[in-house]
Amino acid sequence: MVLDVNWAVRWLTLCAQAMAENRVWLIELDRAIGDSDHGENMDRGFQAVLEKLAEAQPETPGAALKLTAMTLMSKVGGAAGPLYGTAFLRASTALGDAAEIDPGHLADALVAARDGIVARGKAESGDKTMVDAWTPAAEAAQAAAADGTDNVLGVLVAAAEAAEAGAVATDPLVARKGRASYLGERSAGHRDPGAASSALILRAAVGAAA
Amino acid sequence: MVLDVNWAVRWLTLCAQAMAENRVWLIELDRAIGDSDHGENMDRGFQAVLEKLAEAQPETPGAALKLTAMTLMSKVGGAAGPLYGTAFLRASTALGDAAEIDPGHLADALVAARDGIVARGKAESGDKTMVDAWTPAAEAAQAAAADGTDNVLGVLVAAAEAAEAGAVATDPLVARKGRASYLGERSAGHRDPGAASSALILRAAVGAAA
Amino acid sequence: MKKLINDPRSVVDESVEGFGLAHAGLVTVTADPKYVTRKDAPVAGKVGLVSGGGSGHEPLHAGFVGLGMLDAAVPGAVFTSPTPDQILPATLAVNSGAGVVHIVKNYTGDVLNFETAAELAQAEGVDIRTVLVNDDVAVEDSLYTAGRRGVGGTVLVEKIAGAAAERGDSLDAVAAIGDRVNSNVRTMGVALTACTVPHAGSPSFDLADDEIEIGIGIHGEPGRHKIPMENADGITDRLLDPVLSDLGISGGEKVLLFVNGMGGTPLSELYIVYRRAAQVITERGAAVERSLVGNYITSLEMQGCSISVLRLDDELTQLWDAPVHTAALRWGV
Amino acid sequence: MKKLINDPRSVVDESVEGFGLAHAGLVTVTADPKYVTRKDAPVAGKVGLVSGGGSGHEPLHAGFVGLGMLDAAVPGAVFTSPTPDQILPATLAVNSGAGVVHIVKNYTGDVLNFETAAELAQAEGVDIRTVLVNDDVAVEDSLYTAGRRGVGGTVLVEKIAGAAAERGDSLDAVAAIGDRVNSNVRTMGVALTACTVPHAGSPSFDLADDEIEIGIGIHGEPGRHKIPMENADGITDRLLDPVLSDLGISGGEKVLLFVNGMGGTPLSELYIVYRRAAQVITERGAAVERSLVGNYITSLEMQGCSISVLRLDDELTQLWDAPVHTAALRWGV
Ligand SMILES: Nc1ncnc2c1ncn2[C@@H]1O[C@H](COP(=O)(O)OP(=O)(O)O)[C@@H](O)[C@H]1O
Ligand SMILES: Nc1ncnc2c1ncn2[C@@H]1O[C@H](COP(=O)(O)OP(=O)(O)O)[C@@H](O)[C@H]1O
Ligand SMILES: [Mg+2]
Ligand SMILES: [Mg+2]
Ligand SMILES: [Mg+2]
Ligand SMILES: [Mg+2]
Repeated sequence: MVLDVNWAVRWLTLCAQAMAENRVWLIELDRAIGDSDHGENMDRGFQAVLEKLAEAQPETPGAALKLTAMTLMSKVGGAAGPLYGTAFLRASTALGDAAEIDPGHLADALVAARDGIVARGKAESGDKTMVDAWTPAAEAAQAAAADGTDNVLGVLVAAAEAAEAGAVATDPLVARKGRASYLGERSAGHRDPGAASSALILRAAVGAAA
Repeated sequence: MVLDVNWAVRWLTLCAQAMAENRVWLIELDRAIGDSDHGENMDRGFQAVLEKLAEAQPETPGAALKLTAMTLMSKVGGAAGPLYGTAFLRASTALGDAAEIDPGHLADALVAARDGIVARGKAESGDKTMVDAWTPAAEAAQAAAADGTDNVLGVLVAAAEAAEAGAVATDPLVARKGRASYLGERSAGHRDPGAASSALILRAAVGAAA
Repeated sequence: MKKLINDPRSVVDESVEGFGLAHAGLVTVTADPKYVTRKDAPVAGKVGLVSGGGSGHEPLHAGFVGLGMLDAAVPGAVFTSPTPDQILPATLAVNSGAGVVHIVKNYTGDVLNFETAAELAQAEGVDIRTVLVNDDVAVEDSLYTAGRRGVGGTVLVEKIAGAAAERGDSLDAVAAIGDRVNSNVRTMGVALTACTVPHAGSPSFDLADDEIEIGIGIHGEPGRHKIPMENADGITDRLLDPVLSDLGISGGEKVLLFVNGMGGTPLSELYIVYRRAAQVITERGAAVERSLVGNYITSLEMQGCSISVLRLDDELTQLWDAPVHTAALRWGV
Repeated sequence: MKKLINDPRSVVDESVEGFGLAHAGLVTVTADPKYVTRKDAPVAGKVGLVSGGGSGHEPLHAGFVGLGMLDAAVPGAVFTSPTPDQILPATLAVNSGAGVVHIVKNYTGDVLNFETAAELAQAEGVDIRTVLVNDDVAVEDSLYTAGRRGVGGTVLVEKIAGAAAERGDSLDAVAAIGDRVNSNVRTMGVALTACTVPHAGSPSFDLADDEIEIGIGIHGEPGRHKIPMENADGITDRLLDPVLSDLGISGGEKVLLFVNGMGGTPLSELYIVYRRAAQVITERGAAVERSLVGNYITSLEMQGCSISVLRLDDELTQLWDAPVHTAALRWGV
């Protein structure tokens, strides 16, 4: 298994598929503690990414992620647009023009993505945002890569599982950032939509490699 | 049984009671083929009549009806206000300053009331309006009085029963006057609210005499 | 029923009182009998304009009292025409000697109550003309109905006749302009939801989640028929077609297009309807020269809209453009 | 969901297109990327004013583009802030060289997208100032929230900063006026019903027939808490008390009172709320010097309202009174 540009394109394609399939669920999550648009935003954004990919086949994984960043930035809007835009942009920068991604590279990219989200949104862990999916994911990837393994799939799986667990762990939290924070205590008992979509994105990365 | 000013005041008091009790029913009838206000209008109007009666005890039945006419005219609004106002005004004129009403007088007053409604509203029998209660009522009163009876109660009962039958008979009609006419065929299958309130008024006249 | 009210029976009193407080520089509110007059009424030498009708259609009519439009508005109970003992003093209050025009929507109740008030005013020496508004194409004007209803066109009659009065037209001339507007405007409306009259407490008609009422009036009364829900363009065509054909609009003509909200429909949706209506009119070769989009003659919180088209000539256009300063319509001043 | 729309995904496109058709003399609509500019933009020597945000709040913001108010409005998807690739060209289109003020409601999405656009505009040599509006007292501005939301006060900031720009104030001065309005206005809102986002298809929150949401924002998001339904005076007090105390209004002060409808509430009810609010303010010894009542910043078809109070000084009053000519707010011209 190599993580090359074909993997990246498959990943983004699976992301678009996941957003379309989970559009209603993400809207429902956002309806409970936000403004009912997260699923629509993500679906619109990744459909636009698909269109861009059809127009110009990128040459490296980094180029694919950069194209994704610019597209999400210009099509998603809301909080998620700039945050995911920054995440993909930073990941792209971390990957540079490498044709293939090794485990260390991959972990670096996920850490960069997380750092980008934190830099933009100023949220901390436990604020009930997408950071609560990305931080454990980045850390799990780092840990998995630290073994010196050449198993990129293992790194991806570790990240995806940690992201999923992180998203689930937002359920009981009281939001301190984003729209859900307006609800105060009433935000507890609901999953954060951005954390949920983040877990979907990382799960798609596994799917693309499997 | 004499129909004097005390009877008239009892009649109007019973009217007010009937409108209060049937307010919701009349609103419901008007909701089906009109604009949901007839019960509210009639209730507001007759409550105002009660207040007027409390202020100034009229000296004759005619005076009581004139006071009623003026009050309904100024408090009811809508179609029913001017129509009932005219009806009570014409009836009052027909009674003049008689202290007691004999059967012929009574029939004349009911005919005058009906004529007043027709003059104002230009509706014909069968147009599904209050005319469909008043015309049979006036005619039944005339027929009963024509016997030369001195039984005013009998005349009242004949009028009330005819009004009630007339109101019921509006059910299948298609309206050609008033708000219900906008509905065309859809107005069939519902009782005309004004015919229904007219029957309540004439029933109250019997109650006041009984 | 959830409404921002204190008591169903005080809705009109309190609302008109609030209106008077919010627009104290513009209008005077008389509480009992209830009517609203232009602050500077009577305006010397000017024909007075009085309109009125049931409440629940706000901003109509009080929102149109002021320079270049109405001199007085007479609000009845919700959906119930006002009474002569309101209409008469309002008429007297705005009569400067030049006479008063009553603008009356064609409903039996409004007609009868204004008729009585006009008789009483005439008896007091005030010259009265009545402009009857009956622009609703949903109703056939026949022996079998009370005639067409006055709906959206009322706003246009009030604006344009008001401008004629303001420029100094005579009583007959103002009434003639009012009649001219009425003859050249047609309207049709749709309801997506019913409204709830405060004293009634339940919706004015029943409508399923996938049904709409075509040909509604403005009193929460049901329309001519229910149809299954359609998209905005389809609904617009259903309203506009009969309006245009009844009016006999042909290529080369100029019109004013008025998309009116029934009270509970977002402005954004009214613009979607406007878009289609303007497209259709343009396709037919006529030109939309003026437009009005918003909630101007409403049915409480009803969702839906009406479309009015007014055939314009130079004079009507000029009078439409003339300055107006009221709570709900203002330009040029 | 019954709406006057054709397709949930084309709501904003078609609505803005209709808006452009209806107000062709006033604005220019650019379709892709989508933004609305004042017809005569850029106005030579004048500071440009740009605002924007999610759609669904109409007439905000496009309805406020024109003389004396905004130079450009940037509409996002429904309840979703616009993107930098819309905000940037709108900013460039209205820059006459005097710089551009971004008026941004304080939501994470709006802040981040406008921030990016401002950076890009600065990089292209346009001087940018940002006025952040955060007038919603329902939210505590603390470590535990994203800060107070920008709600009703936004309309007042746009009007008054717009007047400052129109009279020729410098970039810093216009931004300072905007900040001054923001510091002196507070708002709180209530929902009687939820609204339905077209692409979502079901109501934005659940509310029983006898419940209301206190402290709502303008994005159909739930408020701070539900309470049982109350009468209009009670609800008004619940909204007005925190507004007045947070603002620290004391006797002798002059205020502007703004009762805003959320889109689906009849105007008559807004006046009932206004009546009570004006009474309370007067009882506390302050004077309501200016007022605004109507649907100006809405949440689709939501029923409910918000109350804003702005502390006035002579300059703010003068700027409020200055001529404005936009689709939704117009006077003096
Ligand atoms: N300051 C922040 N930092 C990180 N993530 C955030 C922040 N604010 C919001 N988010 C994320 O954005 C998600 C909401 O995205 P979306 O609904 O698309 O935008 P909006 O809130 O503008 O409607 C939240 O669920 C949360 O995960
Ligand atoms: N032209 C008319 N002639 C006689 N009665 C009429 C006429 N028009 C309406 N009505 C009566 O008035 C009743 C409606 O009264 P109401 O609901 O109080 O007034 P509105 O129709 O103005 O709301 C109808 O049920 C009908 O009986
Ligand atoms: Mg959201
Ligand atoms: Mg009625
Ligand atoms: Mg009525
Ligand atoms: Mg959003």
